[in-house]
Amino acid sequence: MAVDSAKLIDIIKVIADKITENREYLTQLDSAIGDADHGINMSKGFRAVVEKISDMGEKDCGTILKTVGMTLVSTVGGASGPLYGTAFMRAGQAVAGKNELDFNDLVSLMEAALEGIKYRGKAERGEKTIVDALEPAVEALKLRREEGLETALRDAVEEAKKGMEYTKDIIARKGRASYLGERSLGHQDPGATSCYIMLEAMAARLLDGKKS
Amino acid sequence: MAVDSAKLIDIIKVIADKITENREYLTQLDSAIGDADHGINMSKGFRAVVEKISDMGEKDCGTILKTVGMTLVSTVGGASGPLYGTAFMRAGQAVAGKNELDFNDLVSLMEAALEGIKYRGKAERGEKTIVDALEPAVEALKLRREEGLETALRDAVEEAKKGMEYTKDIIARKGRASYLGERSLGHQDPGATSCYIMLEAMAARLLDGKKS
Amino acid sequence: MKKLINNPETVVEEMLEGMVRAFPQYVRKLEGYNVIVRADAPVKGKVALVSGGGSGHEPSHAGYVGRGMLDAGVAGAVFTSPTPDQIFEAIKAVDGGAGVLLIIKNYTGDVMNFEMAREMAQMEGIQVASVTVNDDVAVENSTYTVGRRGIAGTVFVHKIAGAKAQAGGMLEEVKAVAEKVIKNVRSMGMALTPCIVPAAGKPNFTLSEDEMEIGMGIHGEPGTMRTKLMKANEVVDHLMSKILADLPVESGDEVAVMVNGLGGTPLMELLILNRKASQILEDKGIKVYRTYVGEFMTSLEMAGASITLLKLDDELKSLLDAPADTPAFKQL
Amino acid sequence: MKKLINNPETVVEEMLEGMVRAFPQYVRKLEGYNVIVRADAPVKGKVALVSGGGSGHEPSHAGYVGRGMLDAGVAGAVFTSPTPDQIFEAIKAVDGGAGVLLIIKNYTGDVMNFEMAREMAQMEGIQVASVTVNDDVAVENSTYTVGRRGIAGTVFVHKIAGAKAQAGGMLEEVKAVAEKVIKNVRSMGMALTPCIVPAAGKPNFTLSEDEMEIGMGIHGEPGTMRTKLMKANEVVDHLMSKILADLPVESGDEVAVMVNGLGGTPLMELLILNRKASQILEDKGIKVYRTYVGEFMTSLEMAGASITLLKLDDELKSLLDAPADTPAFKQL
Ligand SMILES: Nc1ncnc2c1ncn2[C@@H]1O[C@H](COP(=O)(O)OP(=O)(O)O)[C@@H](O)[C@H]1O
Ligand SMILES: Nc1ncnc2c1ncn2[C@@H]1O[C@H](COP(=O)(O)OP(=O)(O)O)[C@@H](O)[C@H]1O
Ligand SMILES: [Mg+2]
Ligand SMILES: [Mg+2]
Ligand SMILES: [Mg+2]
Ligand SMILES: [Mg+2]
Repeated sequence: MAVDSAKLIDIIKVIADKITENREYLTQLDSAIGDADHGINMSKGFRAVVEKISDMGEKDCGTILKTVGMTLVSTVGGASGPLYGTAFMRAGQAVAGKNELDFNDLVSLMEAALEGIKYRGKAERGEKTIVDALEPAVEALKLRREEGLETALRDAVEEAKKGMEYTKDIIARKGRASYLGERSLGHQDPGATSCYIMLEAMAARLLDGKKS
Repeated sequence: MAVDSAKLIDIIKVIADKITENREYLTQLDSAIGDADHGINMSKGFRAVVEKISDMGEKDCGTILKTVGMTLVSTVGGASGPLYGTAFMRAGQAVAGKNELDFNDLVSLMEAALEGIKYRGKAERGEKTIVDALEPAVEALKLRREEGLETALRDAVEEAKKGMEYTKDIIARKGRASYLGERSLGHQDPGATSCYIMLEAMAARLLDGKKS
Repeated sequence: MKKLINNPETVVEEMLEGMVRAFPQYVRKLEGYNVIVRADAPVKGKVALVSGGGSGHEPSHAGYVGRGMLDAGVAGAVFTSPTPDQIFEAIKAVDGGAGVLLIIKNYTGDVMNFEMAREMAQMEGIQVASVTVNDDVAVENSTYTVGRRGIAGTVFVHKIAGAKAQAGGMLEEVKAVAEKVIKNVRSMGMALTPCIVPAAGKPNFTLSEDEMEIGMGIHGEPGTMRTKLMKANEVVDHLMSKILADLPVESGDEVAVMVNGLGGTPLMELLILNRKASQILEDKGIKVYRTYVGEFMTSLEMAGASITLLKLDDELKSLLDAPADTPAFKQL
Repeated sequence: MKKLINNPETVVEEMLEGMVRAFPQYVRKLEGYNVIVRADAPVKGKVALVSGGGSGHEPSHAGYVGRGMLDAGVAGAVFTSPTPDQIFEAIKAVDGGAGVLLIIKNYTGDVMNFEMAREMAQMEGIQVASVTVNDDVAVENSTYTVGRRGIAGTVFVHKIAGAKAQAGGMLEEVKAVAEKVIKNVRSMGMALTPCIVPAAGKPNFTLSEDEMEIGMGIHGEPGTMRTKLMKANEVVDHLMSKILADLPVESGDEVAVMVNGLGGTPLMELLILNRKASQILEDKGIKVYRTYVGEFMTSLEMAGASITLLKLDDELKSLLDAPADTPAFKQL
């Protein structure tokens, strides 16, 4: 794998498209256990991101990722803005100055993103948040690192999906859904869902052309 | 005719009964061109009146009528409270100190009541108010005075009724209905209606036993 | 009917008790009467101001009782003028020897009840004057009618006449400045929804989901027109054009603005209305001297608003600026 | 959706413009940001207070910007926390060299966005402290959850910390007294109707004609129970018993009371609620030192109310008594 700035921008645009496609779906999930704005906030944020990074092809990958993070932070609002914003900013720091990313860089930036979210949100796995999708994905990526990009990435997406689905079975302990207590059971977490959607979009674009 | 204090109290109770019977009807008329409270206010007032005068049999007729007026004034509120209140208070002044009322007294007290309403409300005939029922009645009473109580009274009630019905054909110039302008056309005035109801009740009781 | 009440028959009494319990430093209630007076009434040597009307217009009128505004607020039944005996008690309780000014809103019932109370007080030798507020330009004023209704502009009469009295003005002077306000104040309102009088239990009229009523009175009296919903800016355009057609203001003049919510409209919307009102005045070169945005003269939980303009001169400005300290209107 | 607005996308900007046009003597807006600051900001040498949150809670937060309360109010989208860059601009604009206290309501989004803004400001060498208000007893507080929400009790934090800062308190002192308020304040709310976020165009939940929700949050978050309509007294009984179970007050103690309308409930009903709240406190021998009745922390046009109790000591009393002069909160 070799991702240069142009390709990175391309991947982020694909992520943005997927988030926009799922605007209603994410909002609907949030209306069950939150305040019905997750899809609205996220798509607003990624619309701004696409505008900001479209002509950043000359910049290094770290700068691009940091710009994504800062843009999300300043446009999304609510809980997901600072969370995803911090994730992208930390990811950018992890690959600061690089004009091309390899598989190892991908692992580092994903680790940094996860750390950023956990630092910002103080959530652990099992609390019905983004972490429930992201942490298993990052672990799979590290665990399968030896087996190469394709296997590792497919496994990571698979684990994210499982984590997202698992959020149906647990009680929310963090975020707005936690006020619901027991009543949050049975509902899939919007943030874990948007996280899965983003990972899947990224993987699909990275593996483009590879047989699935 | 000879009305002593006991009989006067009796007549007022009959009037009170009739107003209470027509509570919904009067309110409904007021809801079309006013604020839907005429029947409510009037029956509240007459309930208080009956309580106040029930054991005033020892008092003179003037005092009883003044008490009715003061009670209406302090319980009815809105426009009709001061109007009917003033009418009864003036009526009481007109027969102050008398223990028995004859036909001439009736005419004077009715004249005084009319004057009281016109003084208080500054309305002329044709403005869609109580005056449209009361003034023709008082005029008939005076005009037919020579022909005796029965004819005069029947005629007065007849004229009040005509006046009340006439209010349907005219535009309100006084009171809350006047804000409606043209749109007040076609609706019968609640105050003219309560006035007719009271006159009719009084006449019926005065002519009790007489062939109709 | 969704209301936080206990009993439709006792809303006024319970509300007044709630008020006295909330603001004992400002007001007390006359035992046996629905009358709220200044805690320190009567204020010796000061002209006393008595206002009042039906209940359901809170904070009008008792909310304006206090230093620099009213001495008494008389509360009738919901949307029904108080009776003369109540007003008479108020007059007696607040007269500090310098006379009493009655501030009446121009409704037949209010006018007659206050007038009777005045007669009663005068028979007892109390000096009483009165003014009648008629700021609502929604209603045609002609010699054939009872004239315009009194609505939110009344609050400016309370404020300015109250300041004059607080400053030691004589009864005639206080009355004169109240009349100056009345001459220079115009209002107009509109509603998105009706309201429910507790004793009635149901709305007196209906508006469908896409309708509004322009020129609405504060007791749900019909307005000048029923229209499809308009945007906030169009609503303001309409109200302001009616007001400005009636009030002789021109470029260079100064006005006070009141954007008044009718009870169910949130402050966010009132501020959006004020934005447009202020823009219109700016475009005409009329200077906004002070603005009041909030709930001053309501109709229970009705959604809607009114706009009031008061044309100012130096005297009115300095009285408007004077401090006031009442439960519902404070100015430092 | 019956609202006096022009465009759901621009309600916040238009509202803020309406506010600045109404109250230029108190506030100005930071160009390019949805931030309202004191007209005279930064006040040299004074600790500055910054509060904020989603819009739709008017007069919170910008309505409390002025002498004796806040230096800045940051307005997010309706019911959505403002972003760190907005908060950061507010901090920079009001820092008068004595440091800045952030007053945060305990919602995940608010906490994180304010925290990031604080990090940004600290990187620029500005001294920033923060407190988090969590007065809503409707939500269980346990180690497993994010803790209680912040609702109307926040206004007491604004008032008292604002008075301390105005009096020249140092950042640590202002923070300490804010924390004392937070420790001693409890609230709980209920709703009769939902509200409509303009951008959504429809209510986020429904309540039938005979239902109410007890323990409602200020963004329409679910409460502790949905019940049949209750009388005002029963509602107050319920809210007060939850509050008093959590707040350690006993006979002889003094409290401040706030009866807060959520936007669609008229003052008449709030006063009726206060009557009962005051009776309950009286029965328990708890003295009401001051009462506030009105709209302080709303949820758009939601019908409903919250009750807040603040347990007082001499320090809190004297700071509560201090004058304040802001568009929405004035005290002489
Ligand atoms: N402390 C946290 N850590 C990680 N994720 C969180 C945390 N709190 C909330 N979230 C995520 O944020 C999502 C909600 O985001 P969003 O609806 O945009 O914010 P808000 O709750 O402020 O409206 C939740 O579904 C959850 O996944
Ligand atoms: N100026 C007036 N003179 C005589 N009668 C009047 C006058 N104004 C109003 N009325 C009468 O009062 C009636 C309404 O009374 P009511 O509904 O009790 O008072 P309000 O209009 O204050 O609610 C009208 O139908 C009309 O007959
Ligand atoms: Mg959400
Ligand atoms: Mg009527
Ligand atoms: Mg009436
Ligand atoms: Mg949100």
